[in-house]
Amino acid sequence: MGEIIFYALAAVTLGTALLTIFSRNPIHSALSLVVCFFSIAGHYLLLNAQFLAIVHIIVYSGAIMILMLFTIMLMNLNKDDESHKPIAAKIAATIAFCLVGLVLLAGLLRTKPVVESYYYSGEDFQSIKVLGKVLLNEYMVPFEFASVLLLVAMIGAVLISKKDKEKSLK
Amino acid sequence: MDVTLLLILLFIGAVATYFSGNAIASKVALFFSVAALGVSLALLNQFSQGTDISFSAQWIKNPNVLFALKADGLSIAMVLLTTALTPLIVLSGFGNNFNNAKNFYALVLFMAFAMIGTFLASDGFVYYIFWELSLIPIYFIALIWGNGDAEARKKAVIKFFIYTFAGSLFMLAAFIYLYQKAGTFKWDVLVGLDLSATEQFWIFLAFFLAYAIKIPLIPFHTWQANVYQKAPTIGTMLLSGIMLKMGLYSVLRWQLPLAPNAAKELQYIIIGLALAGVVYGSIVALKQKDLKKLLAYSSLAHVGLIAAGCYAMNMDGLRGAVLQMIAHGFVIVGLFFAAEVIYRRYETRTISEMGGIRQQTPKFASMFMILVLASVALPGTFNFVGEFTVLYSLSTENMVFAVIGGTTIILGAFYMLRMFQHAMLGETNAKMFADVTVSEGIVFVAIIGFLLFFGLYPKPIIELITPSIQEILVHVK
Amino acid sequence: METSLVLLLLLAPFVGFLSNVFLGKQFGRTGSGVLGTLAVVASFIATVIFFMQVNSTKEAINIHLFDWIAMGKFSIGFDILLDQLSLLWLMFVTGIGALIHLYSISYMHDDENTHKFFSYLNLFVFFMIMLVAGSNLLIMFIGWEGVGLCSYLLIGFWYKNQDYNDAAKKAFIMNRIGDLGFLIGIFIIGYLFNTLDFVALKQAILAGNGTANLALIGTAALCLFIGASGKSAQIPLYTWLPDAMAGPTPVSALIHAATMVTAGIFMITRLNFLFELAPDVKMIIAVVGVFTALVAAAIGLVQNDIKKVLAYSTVSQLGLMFLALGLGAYEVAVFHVITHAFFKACLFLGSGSVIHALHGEQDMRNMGGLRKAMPVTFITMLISTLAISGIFPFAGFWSKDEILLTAFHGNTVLWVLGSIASIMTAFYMFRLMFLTFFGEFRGTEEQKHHLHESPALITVPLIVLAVLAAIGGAINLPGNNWLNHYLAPLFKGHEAHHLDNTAYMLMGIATVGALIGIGIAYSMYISKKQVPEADDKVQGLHKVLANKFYLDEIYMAVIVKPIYALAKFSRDYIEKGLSNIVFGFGTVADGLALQGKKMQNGNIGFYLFAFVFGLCSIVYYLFFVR
Amino acid sequence: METILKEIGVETYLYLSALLFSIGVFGILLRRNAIVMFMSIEIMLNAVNMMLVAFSTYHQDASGQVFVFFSMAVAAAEVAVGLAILVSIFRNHGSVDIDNLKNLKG
Repeated sequence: MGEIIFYALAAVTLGTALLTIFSRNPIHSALSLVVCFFSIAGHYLLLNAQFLAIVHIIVYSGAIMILMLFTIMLMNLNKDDESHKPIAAKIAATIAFCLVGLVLLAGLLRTKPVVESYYYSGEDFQSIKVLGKVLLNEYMVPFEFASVLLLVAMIGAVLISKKDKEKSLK
Repeated sequence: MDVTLLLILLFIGAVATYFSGNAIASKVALFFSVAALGVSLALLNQFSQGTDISFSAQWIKNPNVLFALKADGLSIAMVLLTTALTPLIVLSGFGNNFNNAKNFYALVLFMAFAMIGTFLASDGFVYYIFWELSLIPIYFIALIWGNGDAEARKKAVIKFFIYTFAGSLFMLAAFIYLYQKAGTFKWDVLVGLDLSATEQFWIFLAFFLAYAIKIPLIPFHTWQANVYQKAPTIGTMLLSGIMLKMGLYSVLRWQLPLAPNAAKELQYIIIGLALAGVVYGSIVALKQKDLKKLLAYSSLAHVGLIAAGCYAMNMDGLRGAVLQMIAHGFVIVGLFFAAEVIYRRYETRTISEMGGIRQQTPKFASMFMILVLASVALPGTFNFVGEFTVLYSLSTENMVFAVIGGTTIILGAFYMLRMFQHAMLGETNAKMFADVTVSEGIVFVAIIGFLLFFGLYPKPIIELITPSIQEILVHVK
Repeated sequence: METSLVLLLLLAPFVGFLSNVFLGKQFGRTGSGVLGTLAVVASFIATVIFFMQVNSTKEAINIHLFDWIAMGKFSIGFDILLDQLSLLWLMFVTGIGALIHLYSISYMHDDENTHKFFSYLNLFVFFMIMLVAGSNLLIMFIGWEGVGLCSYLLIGFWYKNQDYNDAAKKAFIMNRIGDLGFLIGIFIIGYLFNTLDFVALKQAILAGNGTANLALIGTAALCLFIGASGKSAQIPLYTWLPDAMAGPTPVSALIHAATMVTAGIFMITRLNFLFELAPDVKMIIAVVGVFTALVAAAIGLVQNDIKKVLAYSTVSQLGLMFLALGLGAYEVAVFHVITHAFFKACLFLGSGSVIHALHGEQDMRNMGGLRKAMPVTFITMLISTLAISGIFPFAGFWSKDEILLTAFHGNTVLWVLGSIASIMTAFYMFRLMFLTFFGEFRGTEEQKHHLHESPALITVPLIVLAVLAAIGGAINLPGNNWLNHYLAPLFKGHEAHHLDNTAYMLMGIATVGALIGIGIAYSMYISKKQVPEADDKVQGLHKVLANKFYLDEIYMAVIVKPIYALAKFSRDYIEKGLSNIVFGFGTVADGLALQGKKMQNGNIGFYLFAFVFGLCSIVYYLFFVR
Repeated sequence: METILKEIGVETYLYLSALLFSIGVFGILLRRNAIVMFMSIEIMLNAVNMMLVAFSTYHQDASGQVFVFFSMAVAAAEVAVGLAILVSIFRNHGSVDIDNLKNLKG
């Protein structure tokens, strides 16, 4: 049962990811990506990481993708206006794809002996309760830093996207 | 009292000169340089009575660096060379008006400070710092107060700086490697290291590059003539009189004891290179039109011989090299000063534009003549003592070396007398040539007196340097 | 006592030098001359005292003044050795030196730098004393170079004339070529024997220490001979001596005839024990000597400058002395050195007197008939000329005859060549006499008007020297052989030749030869009243001789010009090339930077590709290589 | 609670995330629209996140998930700033085509 769900989800994940990069229209890319993210959230659920799955949907599918869609619309990019890349770039991209895939897969294949020895102890380690404890005890300082980071990112984003006054006067 | 006093005094002197006014800067500098000479003589006195005047203190814990200054006969001789020449060099500037004289003289004193540090340091790290420190003042002296076209000067001086600096980096690498092995930079420990043949070879080469550029040996000499020509005469004096000796001294102090086997292995090649420099420098000097350039090439020839003596690696070679270093330091300063004296009056350094000066100032002509004769190592001058000893040591290594090195006797006389003839003799020059001033006369007389006195009685210097050379030879053998 | 007297001997001329340098102007022209003369006279007196002492005690005086240079295996002291040889040399150095100083007071009276002249002369005497009295090779070398320096200063005394300066420079540099040989010789000796002291050296050699390596000893001897041939003007280094006549005439008399040029002979005599170990080198010395004698005499035949004739004559006579040295007859060479010093000094001073009278005219074609105007000069020069030509009973006869006798016993070819040289000597010397003093005066009216005999200060030294030239042979007459006995302690049992029939026959041949030379000269210049042609009209062999076998030109073309060319080439090309190599490093770095700049082309795709590639490499390394 | 790992093993997740990562790389090199490139980056980030979660489950250790949490925070910040930059670029250049952005050229 789980196996079937996994392969279905995996197919969705890869397919939408490919759609994302191949779609002409950025809007279509973004929508494919949303689907992709949802399928990844499904993977998280399969892996029993319910909290992360929820956070993932909220952050990625909710916040980030909405932001992107807004940006695309703001820029009026919803039409298919991207000119073709030179053929050399395409070849380079393909080569890079193959190379990375090959290396990573080959690398991961070598790790197989270690990976096989999985057993399940039944201990609770990923409920919201446990995660909250870990996050606010062991990872207290990074957690606070993450909040600072988000604040700074917010301010930075506002500042950067602000219109240059002098320029607009011209 | 120990040798740090000397360093402190010169450093204070540099600072004091910098904060004095432009008008009195030269006098302040002279005061401090004379004081340094006095202190160094007092130190010599203490040393000869057997007092230990070395200094050592922990400076940096990690890496393990000692601020160690060791004063043995060799170091003291070189320090005395520096402190004796510095007042003369400062005094020789009295006839010039430098812009921002306080900066200029402060740099001169600072340079003396750095060079003395180089001669005294017995910790590789401290040594390296002083070694590079001495490069900075001369860079500015040549760049700011030099003569000739500013662009050409900049090019020559920057070439000099980068060239010597790049060479020194290899030395630094060698020191770091040695530190890895020994855990300290201390001279005594480093020379006691048991290095394999390969290690010695590379360490020798790393040091060699630094020193070959500094000394300079051919074919690493290309910075020399241009910088000598472009630098103000005081800078040229500092460079040729003392700074070259830093390279030669370092060969004796660091390179040979650290890598004796490699030195023996490469001995013939390097002596060959040095002697090629003797012949080549002499021949190029023959056809120089610029007086300072001619002297630069003569310097190339002379230091080639000194270097050959160093690498002969026997008692006579090392001792002769040290004697010749001191003698050459004095004579080349005198000769460059003579060039400057002519320049002050004729505003030219081109030999063909001079001539007939002897009639106008017989005194100056006589003094110049004596310096020329000392430079060609006429017996009775100090240079002869050194040159004879060096050539003798070469002859005990291989007679061919002595013959090739001996050509300096002929070629040296050739270019120096040719220069003298065209610069000083001939029909009386139409241009006015004022007689030498008092300060100029003092410089000349001091240098000539030194050369003649020790030419006849070199025993004190020989006795001063011999024990430390023996100590070095122990490590070499 | 001895030490202070030695100091007087050594330092009197030096004090004279110093006081003339610093105070000469205050003394005035005569004053500085008198001072200089007195200084040398003081040395002469000291020498005489020592001479008497050594002559009676037969023991050399060795005085240690102070330590000079310390070498690794031996040290060199500043020592003075006064033995028979050095005292003999000092006798005529200071004696003739004093006379020439005296002469110069008058001769140089009109020069603006008289005090300088005397200071240089004093300095020369000082160095010459060092050369002769030094007890080791290095002290000798001080003197050796020092006299070279004084020679340089005095040849270029009239420094406003660049030709004179060239001559001075040439003399110094050619001497230095020899000096290098000398130095190498010193090195080998030091290396072999670990001493440079003459006495110790002699003991070592006689004891057989360090004499195993005969080849090296031979090399040392050869190098020393090169040194000697530089100083004593032998082939191939003789060309500086005729040019050295640019100096004032007293200088030519003192330095370039009587004293300095004999330094080479002194050195070889001093080291005779060493040369005895190198028979091949002795042979070379003899051959070089005789060829120098011949070549110089041949050139002397056609010279027209009165001083040049004398200069070539000096070279030729020195050649004869080297012939004697090469044959091992050191005392004979010494004998000829002494007699030669007498008559050659006299001849130079006489020619100086003539030149003085003619206000600087040196060309014999413009002289003639001076016999009546300058009788003292004429008589004294005639005596000296007879002496140099080897006419009985003048000094030159005895000494030259001994050389030829030795040559005859040694090698007949050498004897024949030596005899030819000596016949030529008789010819050109009488040619000089006839052209100068006989016939009609050929100069300008103005000169004729001013013709006069020189003052007493000039004639007195001439007379003294002429007397010595006449009777000087007495010191070593056959049968008496005082000189041989006096010098005997120095040499390894060299028997004087007995006066047998061969000796008488050779004397006869030599005299007849000399008379033939004189006869030819008489018939050419007195009977036929010939006057040498102008320089541009001479042809054939005559032209070759007049141009001194083109040796100067050959040296110029073969040695000097190539060195200059090399110097120019090095300056213009090699230096630039080396400089460009250094700059080349900079250029390469610059070029690399430019290439690197191109990689930063702003194409993000390219960056990313490089990034991915790097990433893959790292992963590959981490997983597959390590 | 049983997880999927019992059935398929963690290595399948590794292959999946490797492929997803490669697709991200492919996209970033293939496209010249800066926003699509951004999306590719997000794909790559998520590939890594997925692997982290898989391993976290595998090792039964919460740290991996905490790490993913932080990674998401960083991604959010990155997207915010990045998009702001893109907007600003678009304003100045009128496009987000990276081939037109060559100011970094040396």
